[in-house]
Amino acid sequence: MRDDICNIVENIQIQGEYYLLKIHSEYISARAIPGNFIMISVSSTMEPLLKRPFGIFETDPPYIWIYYQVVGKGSRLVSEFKPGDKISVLGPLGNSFPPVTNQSILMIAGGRGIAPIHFAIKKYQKENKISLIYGARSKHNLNLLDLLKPLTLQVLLLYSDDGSIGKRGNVTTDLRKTIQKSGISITFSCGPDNMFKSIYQVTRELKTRDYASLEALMGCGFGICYSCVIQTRKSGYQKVCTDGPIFDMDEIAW
Amino acid sequence: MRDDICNIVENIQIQGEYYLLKIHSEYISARAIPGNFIMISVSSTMEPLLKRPFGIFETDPPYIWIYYQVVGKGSRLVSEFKPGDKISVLGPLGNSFPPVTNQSILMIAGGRGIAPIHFAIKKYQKENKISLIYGARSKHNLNLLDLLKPLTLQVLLLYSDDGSIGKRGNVTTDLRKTIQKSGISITFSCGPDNMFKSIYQVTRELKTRDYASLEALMGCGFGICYSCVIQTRKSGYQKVCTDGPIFDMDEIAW
Amino acid sequence: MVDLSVDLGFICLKNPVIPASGTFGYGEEFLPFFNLDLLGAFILKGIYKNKRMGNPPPRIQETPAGLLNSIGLPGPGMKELKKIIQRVYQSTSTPIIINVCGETDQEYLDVAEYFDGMEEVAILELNISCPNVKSGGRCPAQDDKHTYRLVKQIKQSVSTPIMVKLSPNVTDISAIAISAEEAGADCISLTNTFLGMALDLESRKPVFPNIVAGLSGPAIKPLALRLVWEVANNVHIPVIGMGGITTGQDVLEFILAGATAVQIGTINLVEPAASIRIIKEIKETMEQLEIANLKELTGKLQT
Amino acid sequence: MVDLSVDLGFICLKNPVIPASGTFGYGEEFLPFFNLDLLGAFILKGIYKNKRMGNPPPRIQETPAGLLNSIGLPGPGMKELKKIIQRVYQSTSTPIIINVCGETDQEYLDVAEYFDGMEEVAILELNISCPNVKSGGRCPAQDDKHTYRLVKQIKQSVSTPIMVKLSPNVTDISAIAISAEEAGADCISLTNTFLGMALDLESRKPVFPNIVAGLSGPAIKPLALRLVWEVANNVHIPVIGMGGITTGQDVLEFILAGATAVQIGTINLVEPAASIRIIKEIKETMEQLEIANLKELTGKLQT
Ligand SMILES: Cc1cc2nc3c(=O)[nH]c(=O)nc-3n(C[C@H](O)[C@H](O)[C@H](O)COP(=O)(O)OP(=O)(O)OC[C@H]3O[C@@H](n4cnc5c(N)ncnc54)[C@H](O)[C@@H]3O)c2cc1C
Ligand SMILES: Cc1cc2nc3c(=O)[nH]c(=O)nc-3n(C[C@H](O)[C@H](O)[C@H](O)COP(=O)(O)OP(=O)(O)OC[C@H]3O[C@@H](n4cnc5c(N)ncnc54)[C@H](O)[C@@H]3O)c2cc1C
Ligand SMILES: Cc1cc2nc3c(=O)[nH]c(=O)nc-3n(C[C@H](O)[C@H](O)[C@H](O)COP(=O)(O)O)c2cc1C
Ligand SMILES: Cc1cc2nc3c(=O)[nH]c(=O)nc-3n(C[C@H](O)[C@H](O)[C@H](O)COP(=O)(O)O)c2cc1C
Ligand code: FES
Ligand code: FES
Repeated sequence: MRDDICNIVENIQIQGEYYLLKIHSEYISARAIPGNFIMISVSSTMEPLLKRPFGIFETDPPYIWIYYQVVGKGSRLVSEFKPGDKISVLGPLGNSFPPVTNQSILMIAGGRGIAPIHFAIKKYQKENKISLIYGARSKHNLNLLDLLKPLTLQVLLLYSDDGSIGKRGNVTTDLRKTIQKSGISITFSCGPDNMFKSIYQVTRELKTRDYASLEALMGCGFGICYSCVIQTRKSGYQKVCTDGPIFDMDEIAW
Repeated sequence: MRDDICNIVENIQIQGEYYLLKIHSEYISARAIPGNFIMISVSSTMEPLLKRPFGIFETDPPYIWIYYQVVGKGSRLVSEFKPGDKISVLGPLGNSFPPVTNQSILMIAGGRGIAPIHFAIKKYQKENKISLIYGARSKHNLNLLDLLKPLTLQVLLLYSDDGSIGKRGNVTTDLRKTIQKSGISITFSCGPDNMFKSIYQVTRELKTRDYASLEALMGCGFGICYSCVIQTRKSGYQKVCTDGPIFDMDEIAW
Repeated sequence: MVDLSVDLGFICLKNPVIPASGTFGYGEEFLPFFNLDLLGAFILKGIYKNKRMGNPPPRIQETPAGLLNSIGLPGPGMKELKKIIQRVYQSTSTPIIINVCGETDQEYLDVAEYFDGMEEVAILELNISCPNVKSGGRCPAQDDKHTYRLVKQIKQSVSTPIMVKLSPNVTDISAIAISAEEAGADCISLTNTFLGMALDLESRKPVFPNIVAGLSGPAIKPLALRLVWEVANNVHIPVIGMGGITTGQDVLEFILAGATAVQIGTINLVEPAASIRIIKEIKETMEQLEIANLKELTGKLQT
Repeated sequence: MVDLSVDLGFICLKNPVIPASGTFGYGEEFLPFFNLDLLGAFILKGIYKNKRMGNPPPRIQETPAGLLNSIGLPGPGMKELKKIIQRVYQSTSTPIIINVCGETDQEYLDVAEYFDGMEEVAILELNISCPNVKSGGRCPAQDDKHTYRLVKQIKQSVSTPIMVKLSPNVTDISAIAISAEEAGADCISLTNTFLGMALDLESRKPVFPNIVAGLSGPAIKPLALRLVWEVANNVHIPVIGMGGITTGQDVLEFILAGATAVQIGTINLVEPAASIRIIKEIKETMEQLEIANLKELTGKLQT
């Protein structure tokens, strides 16, 4: 974990509010594992003050890639980064998905949730069979398909709320069937909160191990401010930044 | 006077901390007269909050040019503007140099003070004889010489504190002699405060009319905050933004 | 169509947006930017009995997302102001509010009485909270008894409605607000600037000859919102909220916290037409959130 | 060579930079970033007698150049903390300061006594100013008599030096500081966070379940500087200043205003090694301004 000034290498608008950001960081690119995230300072002034957390989409030493969505002030400022800009980046932060080999893993991503999932597929595909369910609001939000092509996927299911690409529906529409048909023993997911809840309804019932990459409002990202807590079943509040962002869904008090 | 979103067209580093900024503004370029200034918003966030005042270096409808020096946070942010950036610009603001025809005008500029002086020369050279005294700390600060070439100057005297260009000395070194030799009836000057004081010592004695373009900390630039005041001999505090920035030096309580 | 009008009881405003004293000159300065008729009301620069020079410069200093000022309330004195008001009144039908200042209780009274009953003047705002005037920055609004005494005396002498402007530099803002209410204030405005300071390391001197100065701007918004909420919960007269407002969203937050109307201060310096943009944003946000009128929102914070 | 050491009377610190409570975890979290020995001292997260969960999220909200927090002081309780201290003490020789919290006077006393005399503990900082704990945000530090009573009681019961941390949410900060001094405080720290608030328009609810929250960060620096200056002018014990410090220049301004040392808060969240950068900047600025030692600067504001 280090807080370094890093060079922006590329900042590519994929579609609409979705971007890929390439950052030069030997340190982070050499150490990051799937699930890890970084904190990026978005402004050289005092406003906004806090760094912003972003999952790692891919490492490609000495570079790392971030896949991000512009949702507010901070991410808009990130979208204005230009090659050559120098920004302060803290990382790698957080825990990772559990070590798994020789299994059928179902990856589930909603929207920008594809970031840690993409990184996880890259790392886990060598020693596991991977299936992916990827959902978005509409065609315009499902915009990484080209980048997914090189991945070795058993099954790739696409969903959009409006049916403009893949099936109409969301990532849980055929979840039960997919888990059962593809002999899935474990799921890794990332997406909005209500997605987690519906996934967990299925995985709990099927007793499929289920790991999720959660988001929370973060003040620091390295465990000192206690702002990013989530209620767990047995251990009270846990910090998403250092106890997570990956949690066994059985632990979370949904 | 209007507050508009304007396009940045060019932002050229002349040398070191000195830049020329080209802004698209039909409105201002059509109306600005020498001495006028604009207020530029330097950030899209709340920090820094205030716009910054800059004199108009030249109008070239639909464009205006600003010549600026990076001295702090706000001007550093201006230096990071890129073509295509949209910024909020208020102007034209302030008064102008007095109307003068068929006279020998001595223009005196120190450092970035060349901005309004350059504009004034452009406008006054048709109907007057113009001489220019231009001073800086060293060669590296006297960096607009190319832009001065097209101007019609009777006399051009350069000074630098270290003698690295022109004469060693400052703009007042040969001031008395120049005024007397060139039959100067009026001076227009812009530069640091102590420069004004030494010029005024000479012009007062020689009874040469003497107009200066002053700077002050400005909160608004259009006369509502009363932050930019300067003490005058007879009228108490006057506002540099609306009563100035050009003042008859006899009026100022130095 | 959303309804932006607000009712202060003694007067109805077409919308809740009121440019704040000291950040709107005498109104006229804004004529190049917009029609004053678009505003809910507007407040003129603070006025004393006699002409004042104000403080020696520097008078402002930027701080992170804020502005320190120690302008020192320069002004032409009340007689000159009367002429200005009569002139400004020609250009608009929007209610004009006078910001009444004083170094002594008597001076407040003299100024208030001087403008009382002028048809051009809708409300007298008593600026009992200017931190720059007395040494150390203390003001009547920092003492509930002084507030009561001063407001009562003025209320008994004038018929024009009065708005009492509070200082945030107190332990218990509600106690001061209640004193003002009990003394007869028709409404309360808050907050004036927070006491702050800036130093110059090189000269080892305070930036401002007056030592302390008043902090305004976005930096203080969360603090002002808390104060407005507390006061609105403790008085029955309308509260006019301010402090760091820069957007229509900010305005609606102050109203949700209990304000009936708001004042717009520092942002006027940065963006002359800020008030007009803000009115537009209020409308848009109300449409988006399906708020038909502002009364529906005022003080409806669910706690 | 400039001399950065400062003398609090009862202890000398190698430099004036002390990371503030609640923004520095238990110190250990910073070991990946720098050697704790480089600091003047450091303060652990606030501690109550028993384990506490803290407030339900959300616990923070950004504001212009500031941060609202309503963390609610979660912690493992004093017994667990003792173990942590003993562990942290192994990694550094820098003085460790405990931030003592309580919901009642008795709880403050219990916690203070529990840590009293531990060789690992250099100073007890009494956090009598946490705005989140009681409803409405009132705290002992908002009342001079309560401050006196509480500090006196603790001072009589412990031998470890005490630092009393004040709240800014008062009319007269000096009165509170003087009470703390008269009650036996060895030094005073200020300021804790300013009471603020944030609303969510859509749900019409306060952002924080606790309604109010505490504002920190650069936004409050001009306010904190004024408070520190006032207190330093009115007490004879050392003052430890804080509020929005982000640079070495800021530190020197607080010292010029009268602080003997400073605390570094919110910026630790944003930039883990901020304290180390700040120490470097202090040195550089001192060299530039030819200040040989900090005593030469403390309280030397020319007013
Ligand atoms: C561990 C982690 C990994 C993340 N990875 C990615 C990623 O790979 N790609 C991506 O696009 N986004 C990611 N996010 C979300 C991203 O951090 C937020 O979208 C971003 O911080 C919003 O900042 P803003 O200033 O643009 O939005 P704001 O203007 O601050 O707020 C806009 C919206 O975003 C929410 N939000 C604000 N800050 C955060 C925050 N720190 N965490 C979560 N939500 C927030 C707000 O509640 C609000 O609804 C991740 C968040 C976490 C905690
Ligand atoms: C009418 C007018 C015309 C000007 N024309 C030009 C010009 O053509 N080219 C140019 O380079 N500069 C010009 N200036 C000065 C320019 O406005 C300041 O250099 C700039 O505002 C500094 O901002 P900053 O944030 O970079 O500096 P800061 O970090 O705010 O301060 C750096 C230094 O600049 C001084 N300063 C800050 N703000 C102002 C201000 N508003 N006015 C004067 N000094 C200030 C400060 O006291 C400090 O010494 C003009 C100023 C005025 C009033
Ligand atoms: C430059 C300036 C001048 C001010 N002058 C006055 C004044 O004359 N009378 C007054 O009551 N308040 C005055 N104020 C305070 C504002 O009216 C307002 O209460 C304060 O700035 C907070 O609002 P804001 O954060 O929106 O600016 C002044 C503020 C500024 C910035
Ligand atoms: C996240 C957070 C947690 C805090 N926790 C504590 C605490 O436990 N005890 C305490 O006395 N102050 C606490 N504070 C207040 C700080 O110690 C400090 O007084 C305040 O933040 C002002 O300094 P700053 O502006 O440099 O942050 C906390 C502040 C923040 C931002
Ligand atoms: S973000 Fe600060 S503790 Fe998790
Ligand atoms: S800058 Fe505001 S009055 Fe001149």
